[in-house]
Amino acid sequence: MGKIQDEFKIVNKLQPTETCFDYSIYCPELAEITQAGQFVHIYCGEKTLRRPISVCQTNKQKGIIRIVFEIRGEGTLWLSKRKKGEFLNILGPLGNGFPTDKNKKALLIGGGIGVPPLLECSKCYSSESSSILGFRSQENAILIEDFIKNCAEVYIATEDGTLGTKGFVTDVLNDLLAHETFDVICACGPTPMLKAVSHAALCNSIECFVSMEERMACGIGACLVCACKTKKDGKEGYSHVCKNGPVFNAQEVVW
Amino acid sequence: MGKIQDEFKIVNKLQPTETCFDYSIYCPELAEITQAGQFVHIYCGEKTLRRPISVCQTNKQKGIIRIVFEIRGEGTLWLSKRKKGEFLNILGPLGNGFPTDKNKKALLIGGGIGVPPLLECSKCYSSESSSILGFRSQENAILIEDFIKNCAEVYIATEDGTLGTKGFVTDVLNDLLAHETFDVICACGPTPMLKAVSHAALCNSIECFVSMEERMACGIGACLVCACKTKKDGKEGYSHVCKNGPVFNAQEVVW
Amino acid sequence: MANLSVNIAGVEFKNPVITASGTYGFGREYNEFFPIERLGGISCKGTTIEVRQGNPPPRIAETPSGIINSVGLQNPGIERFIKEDLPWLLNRDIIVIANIAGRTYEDYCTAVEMLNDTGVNMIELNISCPNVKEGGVTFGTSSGGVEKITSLVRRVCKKPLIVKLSPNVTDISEIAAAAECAGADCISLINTITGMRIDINTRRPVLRNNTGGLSGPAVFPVAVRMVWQVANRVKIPIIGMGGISKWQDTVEMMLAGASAVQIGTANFTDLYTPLKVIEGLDKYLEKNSIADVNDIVGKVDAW
Amino acid sequence: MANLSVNIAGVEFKNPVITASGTYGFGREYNEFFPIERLGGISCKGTTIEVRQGNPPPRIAETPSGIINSVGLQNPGIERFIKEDLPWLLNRDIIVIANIAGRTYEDYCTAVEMLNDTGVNMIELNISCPNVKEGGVTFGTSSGGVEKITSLVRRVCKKPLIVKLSPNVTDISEIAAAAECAGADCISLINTITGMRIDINTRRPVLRNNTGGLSGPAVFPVAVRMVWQVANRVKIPIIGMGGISKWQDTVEMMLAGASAVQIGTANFTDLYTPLKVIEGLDKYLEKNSIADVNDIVGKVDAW
Ligand SMILES: Cc1cc2nc3c(=O)[nH]c(=O)nc-3n(C[C@H](O)[C@H](O)[C@H](O)COP(=O)(O)OP(=O)(O)OC[C@H]3O[C@@H](n4cnc5c(N)ncnc54)[C@H](O)[C@@H]3O)c2cc1C
Ligand SMILES: Cc1cc2nc3c(=O)[nH]c(=O)nc-3n(C[C@H](O)[C@H](O)[C@H](O)COP(=O)(O)OP(=O)(O)OC[C@H]3O[C@@H](n4cnc5c(N)ncnc54)[C@H](O)[C@@H]3O)c2cc1C
Ligand SMILES: Cc1cc2nc3c(=O)[nH]c(=O)nc-3n(C[C@H](O)[C@H](O)[C@H](O)COP(=O)(O)O)c2cc1C
Ligand SMILES: Cc1cc2nc3c(=O)[nH]c(=O)nc-3n(C[C@H](O)[C@H](O)[C@H](O)COP(=O)(O)O)c2cc1C
Ligand code: FES
Ligand code: FES
Repeated sequence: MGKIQDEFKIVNKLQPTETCFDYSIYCPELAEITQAGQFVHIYCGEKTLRRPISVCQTNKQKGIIRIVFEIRGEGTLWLSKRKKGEFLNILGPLGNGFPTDKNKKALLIGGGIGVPPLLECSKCYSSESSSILGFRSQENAILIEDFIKNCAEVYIATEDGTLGTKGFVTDVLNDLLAHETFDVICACGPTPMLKAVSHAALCNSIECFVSMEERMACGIGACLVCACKTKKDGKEGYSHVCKNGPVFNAQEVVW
Repeated sequence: MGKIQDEFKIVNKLQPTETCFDYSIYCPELAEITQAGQFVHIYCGEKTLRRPISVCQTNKQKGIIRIVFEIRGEGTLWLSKRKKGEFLNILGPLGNGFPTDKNKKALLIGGGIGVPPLLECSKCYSSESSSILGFRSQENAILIEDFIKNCAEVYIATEDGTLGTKGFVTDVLNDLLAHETFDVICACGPTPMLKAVSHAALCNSIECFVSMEERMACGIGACLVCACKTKKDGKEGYSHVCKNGPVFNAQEVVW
Repeated sequence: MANLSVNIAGVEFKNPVITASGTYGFGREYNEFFPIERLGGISCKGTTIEVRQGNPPPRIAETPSGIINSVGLQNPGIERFIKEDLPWLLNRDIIVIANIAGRTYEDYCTAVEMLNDTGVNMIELNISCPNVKEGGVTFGTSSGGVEKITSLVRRVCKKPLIVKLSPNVTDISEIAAAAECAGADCISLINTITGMRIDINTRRPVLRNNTGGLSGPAVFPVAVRMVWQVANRVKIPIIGMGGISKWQDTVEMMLAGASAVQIGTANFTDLYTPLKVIEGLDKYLEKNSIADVNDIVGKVDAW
Repeated sequence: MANLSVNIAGVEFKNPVITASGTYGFGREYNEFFPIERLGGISCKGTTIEVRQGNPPPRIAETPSGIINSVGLQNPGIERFIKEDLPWLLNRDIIVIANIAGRTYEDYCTAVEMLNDTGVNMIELNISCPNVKEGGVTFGTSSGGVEKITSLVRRVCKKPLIVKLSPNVTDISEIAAAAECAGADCISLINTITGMRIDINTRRPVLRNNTGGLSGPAVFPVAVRMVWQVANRVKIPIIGMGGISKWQDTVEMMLAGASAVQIGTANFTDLYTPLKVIEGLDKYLEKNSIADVNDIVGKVDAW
């Protein structure tokens, strides 16, 4: 079983916030094989390029994958206008997911629309795992209930303090690492956040994986557009987010 | 009151044949001023160019115009997928209509998708007026009932003989002109048909008006792309279908 | 409200939005929808000293996000333009750019001389129209040709002179430099890129002229690149065009180096485009606390 | 079923659909979706004698009906290509075209010599890649440059030689004639048209390389025109590309004069495009009772 490009049906559509959408898509073939942290590449109307969206959750029993996305431009705007019952042309599952391990205690750190890609992840580590979710404001907060179901603790940070701690996920992170330890950190969000998380993990000698974003074309490793500078065996070079990532060992990324 | 470009609602959608659609659009401003033979220019999805479609009928009381069109390519395909209740961006009314006159006995000759532009016309000449409608086959026949309501006689010709006379409208025309006379002929359809009709009209000394087609951009006479060769005062030159037409005196057209 | 007015070669436009030559006639038709005085300027249909019939139809075909046209300079001739169309335009509060073309150097000079004593605000030399066999494009595709026609015209021209460039060249900045060096007051670009479509059923080119000029959103990235390259080369102001269909495109074009823009094909899609662009531009400036539209010209921060 | 096979410079393709260099890697990734043996051929990612990192990201931006890219020839070097990628490809029943680029004449010649004794079926000279500073595009934009590089390579090349042309030139047919005259066995065109996008919020070019190459449906009419012009000028076969996204485009390109086509950007939109094109082409021929696809090549009936 491998990657697929096909039409799949939207079986449920939710809109958790004004600009954020939550689709359940019926695609047993994909649900069967998708790993936490992998993404799909979605055809968006008349656009030449597909749009990469992480799989937020998979349900093998029901044959469903869930994606949660935010309107950012023309492609995601088109996507947000689809209705329940319509079909989406989806290519997936793509990329490498997080190296999950039921025996490891993980700390999941998500910022904004970087939160959804971590949800599936939260089920795949030990039950002692926790998460830190950061949002601009209370009204942008998403998926908190879902994370609470899967995690020992869920810490929230909002930039304006309307929910949880006022500040950034990294503020919460530094406090937390002062008195608790984790086997692994998995993070997804804006690059400056990932960089800071990666730094904190290094200082605390915790293994750390980050999910990177880069503009894509093919999505499968053939066109080399989605370059991300990485360092392996001391040598810098370009890795490709769609094939070698989106999840990278944080210490390999050249920030 | 002049031309308008605005969004108007589709209030009724019918599909008389497999590839032909019949929309009623609520637009009192347009219905009020549109003349028989004028057209509207419709924005079709992401297409750079609008598509010209003749107004088939206007109902001032209800504020409705009716358009009937056939799927020919990507633009009309998009148009055919619109649903009742959706809005269309319409520019109109454009061009010059037929020089209608309640005192004149007209013969209306339509071929295929050239039939709809003549319907409004059929109400605007004397009640003795007749029409000849030509189709490929019975299954392509449209608007016959509507013409019967307005005309003294409605003659039908189909290429395969499945309805009415077997053959072309021009066959019927030649028979008809042998024993009946008309003040004016109004025709719309494929260019070879218009040319033949124009010739027959000339031979029988009947005034003749034809509705021409040409690819358009602006639709209002500014860009000069919709050129049609005409002869005025013995001098040949290009007229413009969107502004000087679509209805031309058949004897002015250089075929 | 931010200042939207721009000054190009001494000519004051109330805003940087001009409608492009050949797409807007002489303004009358569009004036039925809104007062064209709301535009910064209008570049009139290309005119020649003689009356021209233009090319046989079909003259237009659609392409992905664009069109190709082969109108071929159909126009009533400069004399009738001056007599019949110009007075109406000059009665309006709008900058009027006469766009001229010709077959020979003398044609261009004669045309300019005819316009010198009219109220036309600027003259735009179309040395880049790809739809006429003689002259036209040949002047526009070598720096020697551009330099010669520009300097000859410059000598007789009493109005600010815009030279409009063809994108169908290897090195646009070299051509622009030739025009500047020969005395152009302003560069406008891009004219259309030569293209072709074939009907696969009839096997005939869709355009009766076989080829035509590509315009519309499809060419926008090429236009931005060329404006940027030219802005890096010349000191005279640039009027940018090619595929602009929304206010964002106008901002992009101005950041690339254009002091004003022209909008052509987008008028066919939505005739309110120029007004929407002016409005969007104003809001963008306001939102970004930019007091003067001139402050974004050429302000791309290249890597 | 009509005959779909075409013979180009002695090389037999089972059908005229080839995937375009740089968009299809070395075929492995797409082979996970369908056996790439169903394609007529594959033009491999452009390779150079040395390993290349390519340009910094972002390397891609979307444009109306197109994209601009600035990958900049990231590749593992010819040696690794020959050792690691080629054997896999040669095990498949598909025509393999090696696409090579270089900084100097010697680079090209060395690269060709390295490929001479491999099983590669044809060599495509990319003298038109706009995304590298030295060499690359400079060879491709003057007929002198094209003639020199082609004849130098021709002397050492033991394989059928395709010269791939840049569309960023004033007169494409002159360039094509230079390649033919210098011994090219085939012309392929078009490579990408240089374009640019600017982010109006950050004021930075979207591509880290400032400019990139435009491809996709937007360029299709330009590609058709250039293929037609070249077909009118040279006698050697042409591989047409640029914006092909459906079978209709392929028919159009072949009518214009292409003996085969390459498909690039459309693979990103729908990776089944090449298969759909092959199927559509076959049906078109059948429907029109054309027994052999070669019978439509160059059969446009120009006005
Ligand atoms: C591996 C991966 C997983 C992602 N998962 C999610 C997710 O689960 N939910 C979600 O809301 N968003 C996710 N994104 C970001 C999402 O892909 C972009 O928001 C989206 O592509 C924007 O498209 P647009 O047409 O709305 O924006 P536009 O700005 O109009 O897009 C223009 C072009 O830029 C690209 N682009 C713009 N922003 C990004 C970006 N941040 N990353 C990559 N390409 C971009 C687009 O794909 C398109 O090609 C993910 C990105 C990557 C790379
Ligand atoms: C004045 C006028 C009135 C018309 N009235 C009707 C009508 O009432 N009902 C109806 O079904 N059709 C009518 N047509 C024809 C209709 O405009 C075309 O069928 C339609 O434009 C095809 O668009 P498309 O995208 O489906 O086809 P495509 O072939 O994909 O269109 C490609 C381009 O060619 C143009 N084009 C293609 N065929 C024609 C044509 N016959 N005339 C003008 N432009 C064309 C399109 O507008 C578009 O710009 C009329 C045409 C004109 C000029
Ligand atoms: C139908 C049409 C006619 C044109 N006629 C002229 C002309 O007469 N003179 C000229 O300089 N440019 C002419 N142009 C080119 C435009 O002025 C403009 O340079 C080009 O279309 C690119 O801009 P756009 O993409 O906004 O249309 C014409 C363009 C079109 C579409
Ligand atoms: C991402 C990308 C990378 C490319 N790399 C190469 C290359 O290495 N060598 C080359 O000759 N052409 C390269 N091209 C150009 C294509 O082969 C082709 O000429 C061009 O994209 C036009 O075709 P299309 O519109 O079908 O994509 C590349 C194009 C793209 C989009
Ligand atoms: S998107 Fe093509 S290699 Fe990553
Ligand atoms: S379509 Fe512009 S003049 Fe007729």
